[in-house]
Amino acid sequence: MSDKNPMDLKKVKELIDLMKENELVELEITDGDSKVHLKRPGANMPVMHQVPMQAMSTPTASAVPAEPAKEDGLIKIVSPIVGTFYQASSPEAEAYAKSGDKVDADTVVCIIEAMKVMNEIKAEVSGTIVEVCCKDGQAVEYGQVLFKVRP
Amino acid sequence: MSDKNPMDLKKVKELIDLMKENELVELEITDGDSKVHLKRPGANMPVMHQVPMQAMSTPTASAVPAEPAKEDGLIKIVSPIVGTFYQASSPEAEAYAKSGDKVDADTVVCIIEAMKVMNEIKAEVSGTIVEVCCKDGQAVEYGQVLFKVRP
Amino acid sequence: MFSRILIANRGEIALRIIRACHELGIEAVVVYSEADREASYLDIADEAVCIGPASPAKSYLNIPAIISAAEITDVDAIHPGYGFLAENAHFAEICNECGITFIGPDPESMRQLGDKVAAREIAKKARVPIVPGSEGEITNESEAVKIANKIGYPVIIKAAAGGGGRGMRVAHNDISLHKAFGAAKAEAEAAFKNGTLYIEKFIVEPRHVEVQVMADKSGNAIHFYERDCTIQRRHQKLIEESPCPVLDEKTREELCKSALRLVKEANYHSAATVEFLLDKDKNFYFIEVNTRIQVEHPVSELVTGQDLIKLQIKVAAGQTLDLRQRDIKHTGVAMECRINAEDPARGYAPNPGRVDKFIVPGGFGVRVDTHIYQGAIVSPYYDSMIAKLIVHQPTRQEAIATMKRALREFKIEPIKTTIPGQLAILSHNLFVKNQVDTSFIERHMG
Amino acid sequence: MFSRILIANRGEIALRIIRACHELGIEAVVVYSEADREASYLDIADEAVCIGPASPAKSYLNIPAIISAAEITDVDAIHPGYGFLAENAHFAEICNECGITFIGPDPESMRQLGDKVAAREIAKKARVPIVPGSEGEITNESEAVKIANKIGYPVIIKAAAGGGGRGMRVAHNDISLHKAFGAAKAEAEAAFKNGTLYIEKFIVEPRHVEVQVMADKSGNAIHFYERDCTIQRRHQKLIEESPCPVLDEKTREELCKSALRLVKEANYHSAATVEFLLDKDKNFYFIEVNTRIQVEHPVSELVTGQDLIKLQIKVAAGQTLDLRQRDIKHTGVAMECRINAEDPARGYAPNPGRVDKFIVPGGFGVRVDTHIYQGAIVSPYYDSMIAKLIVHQPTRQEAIATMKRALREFKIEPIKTTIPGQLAILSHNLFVKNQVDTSFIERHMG
Repeated sequence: MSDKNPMDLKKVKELIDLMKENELVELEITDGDSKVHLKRPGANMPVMHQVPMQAMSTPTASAVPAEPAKEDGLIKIVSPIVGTFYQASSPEAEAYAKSGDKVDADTVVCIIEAMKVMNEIKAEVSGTIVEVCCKDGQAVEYGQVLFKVRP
Repeated sequence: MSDKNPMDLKKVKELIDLMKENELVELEITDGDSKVHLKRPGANMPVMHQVPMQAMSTPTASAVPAEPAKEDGLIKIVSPIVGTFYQASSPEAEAYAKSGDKVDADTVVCIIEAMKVMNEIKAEVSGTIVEVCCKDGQAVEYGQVLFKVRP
Repeated sequence: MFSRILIANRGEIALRIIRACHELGIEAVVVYSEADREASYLDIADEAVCIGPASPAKSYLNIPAIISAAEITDVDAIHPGYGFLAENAHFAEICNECGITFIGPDPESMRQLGDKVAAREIAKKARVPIVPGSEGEITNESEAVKIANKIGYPVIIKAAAGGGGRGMRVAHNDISLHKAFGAAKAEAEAAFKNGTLYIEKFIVEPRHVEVQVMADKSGNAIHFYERDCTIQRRHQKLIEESPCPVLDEKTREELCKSALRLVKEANYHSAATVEFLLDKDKNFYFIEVNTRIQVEHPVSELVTGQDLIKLQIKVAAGQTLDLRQRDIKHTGVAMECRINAEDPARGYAPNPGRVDKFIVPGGFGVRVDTHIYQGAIVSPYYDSMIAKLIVHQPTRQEAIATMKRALREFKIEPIKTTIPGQLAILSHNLFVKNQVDTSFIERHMG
Repeated sequence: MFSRILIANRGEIALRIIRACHELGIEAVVVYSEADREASYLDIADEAVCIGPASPAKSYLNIPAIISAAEITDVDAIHPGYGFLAENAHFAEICNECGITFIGPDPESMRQLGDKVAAREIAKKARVPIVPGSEGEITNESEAVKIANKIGYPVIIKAAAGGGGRGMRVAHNDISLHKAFGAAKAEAEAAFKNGTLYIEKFIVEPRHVEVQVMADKSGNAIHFYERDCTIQRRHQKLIEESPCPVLDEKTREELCKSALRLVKEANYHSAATVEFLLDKDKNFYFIEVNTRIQVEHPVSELVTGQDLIKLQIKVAAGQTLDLRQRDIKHTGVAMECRINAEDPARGYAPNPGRVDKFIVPGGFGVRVDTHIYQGAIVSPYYDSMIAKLIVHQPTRQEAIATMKRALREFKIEPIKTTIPGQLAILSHNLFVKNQVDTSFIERHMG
């Protein structure tokens, strides 16, 4: 193709018209070291749906609540039982654990009432409470995050 | 293809017609350092349509019977109709096309009988038959490969 | 009985017919276009033949391709399903000429009943009440005006060869009638290559009620009671139910018997639906006969316990009906929602594409007919119906409750469907109280 | 009526109960273990509470967790489904103590009928035929031998607290009886912490037939005819059907009336299944009562058109049955296949895992109850049933045909299921001809 200049606009125009007439979306002509490559819209259509379904995250993944959340390096204290969350032993009493409090494994951080029984919940980790995730009297399910702790 | 000038618009037009007749969406012919590569949207595909590429290509991908098989660079002659494949005009007569025969676009390569009508099938491509893919009297469906041709 | 049947259709009805064939011990051959290459029912069929590209004209309406497919697969009958070639008398003739049984009526009765003017004549002979109107076709406007004034406005102009609402116009006075006449004629010519028009009294606030009939080739005909298809949008049915909730037993019996008289008068065999309009005063008027199995046939199957497709195949094979009318009992209430890939929020615009999530409802009283599966593609080439959800309960109230919970369970993502629209209808006071007519959607669901 | 119900179960029965609640306008709360976090029915429920890790002992059998969940979600009733806590009288008591209605019988009648020796006494009082055997428990082997010789060999030894075949032994003579006695006692103690045994005549080639009953708290009881569950593998039912194909009308009526007499004698309310053995000469013998709704209840729902879960909830709420026995009509034949994630080719070994392909059958006469969807994971922690396929047709032959085509349509990949095994049974000459007994699988399907 070296004898014919591929940059010859007239020739390229003709090719473009040809594409339009025939609704081509792509045209490529190579000859030795010469090459013409033309594209019209519609050539690259969106390729969606390549991600396998979300449903496939393994059901036990969420069953590892105490794993430190990568993004913030915090440890979560989760509820070991279903029940009602109480910050203190009585409405008058002071909260077992507030944001900023230092706790260790044996520190009681809250009470969860289940079937009229008050269950003291221990931190099981040591560090500083950075967030109390439940309100007083709130219902909590198994594995629900109660506190976030910075180790 | 060095003898046939790839920039020859007439040739390219012929290829495009071939694509349309056979509802090809893509055609690529490489010969030594010469190459022609053409793309059309899927047959009857509303270009403005928001159906993702995968969605549309699933039906049409299998609708590209004459796309050259990358591994062998052969072109497939496919059946344009449903019917019964016959290699010759009559049991005594000689086969229209055998392996090794040279054919061009207008060469009748076989007959397909549909509703008692004998339909002559033309090669629509030029080259050498390298394989006869159907047996005499075999039932063929739309798009079924009849012959393989080396361009 | 047949040993192999070719199904000249696609989608849920193709699958429905495959199921009936297999339950009868008959092999099922399906034809498909390239757009349906991935359809899961192709695997269930005993054989599948590609007959052409996506375009219906080149595949499912391609008579030579379908007949050739029937010949190379050596079938002894063809079931046309609904739509496509189901009411094409020419196709039925070709089948018969090729020695292949067309599972449907004779071409003659198909033509006769397909022509509304001729059908009215038969109805009159059979003493079936018809909408007062022009005796036969109308050639010019002045004639139209004369008749309109005789039967009284409002009147409706229809195309003799029409269907799906095309070529229909309503006129409330002489002036509007003049406009309507020309428009209807043009539309009819464009749509059906036949500008023949007729005119009749326009029934105000009607309900659409139809009777399901099955007739054998020995002259026996039985009915499967009525379906109420009043909930329509632009003449497209969205919800169908049986029984018609406003019919008294006496009217109901007259209605069903009228339908039987009509098909017998026409020497009809195979499945048929005789459509009527029911006015506020419970007068019913014959409109037309559908000479095919219909989309909504499962509604009648649930209330009677009878498989209509199996029966249709049996009578096509020449068997006499082994059921008497007294064997057909109507139990409880059945209701169907057609789930279409259309977006009710955007004027029911078609919404084809790939289905990434598809969870089908089930449980007590729920039947689902669908060819769609998770990963399937809803093709833009064909009609947008992707599933039929049909429920059966002892009472209408329970049927509505079951339909609502089933529609809520039905997960179809990401494409939009008619489900939200149907949930709205099912919760609408007028629907619950049976105070709807065929204009309900336009008036209250706009 | 209840406004909120907590469902203390999982899988298809949890979904089944949610559906019934919603059709009754009741809110449904489900509890779930971490293994079921992805279950699709959690989205359908009005509220879902995680009660523990995968292990059943820590979740679905964890009474404090379930009661706490009921308290924090403020429900007024708990439905236990089947299995897990459904027949745990202690749990029923706790519910009542907490002021939450247990949707099932009173703890007393549950205990009474749960104890086979006590149940036999009630059966005798109600003049219901029982299998001849020991009057009450047997303390030592010599006593066992005496009775065995009185009633004649073969005899079967059973654990009073037993179930699912554990603690059962058959003896054909004194020698084998000696061996069997010790083994059964040990097994019973291990399985039920209760070594109490009893002995009875072993019925040769019996069919397993059970009667579905529903009783309200005002002493009204009606039956929903019988189910035949003869096709079992190691006492696990694989196929159930109604009616029992070998019963004559007279025997059938006696059977159903016996069941009613028995539950009335026990002052029972809620759903119950009274199980019988039917011998070759069509004599039936009471075996036991299941004081829960059963897996196979849909079979009776299809032939009677009655929703048993809805009825069970209504009577638990104190409503009197608004149905009389004469309102319960038996129509056609229904059949159920339990689809388990087990490999018939490998001795029905459990085959849990992710479901990559899941296409559910549908169409005429087909009902599917399943909690599985494409992409779901069949958990190894719980029983392997992933779906119930139930069909309804006018005749048994048609029911078998529909079941076969539906099983062939059912695409479940890549996990192995019982479907090939069930297809083999449905095609087996003896099954088709009704010449099977409870040993059919072991004898002919090994």
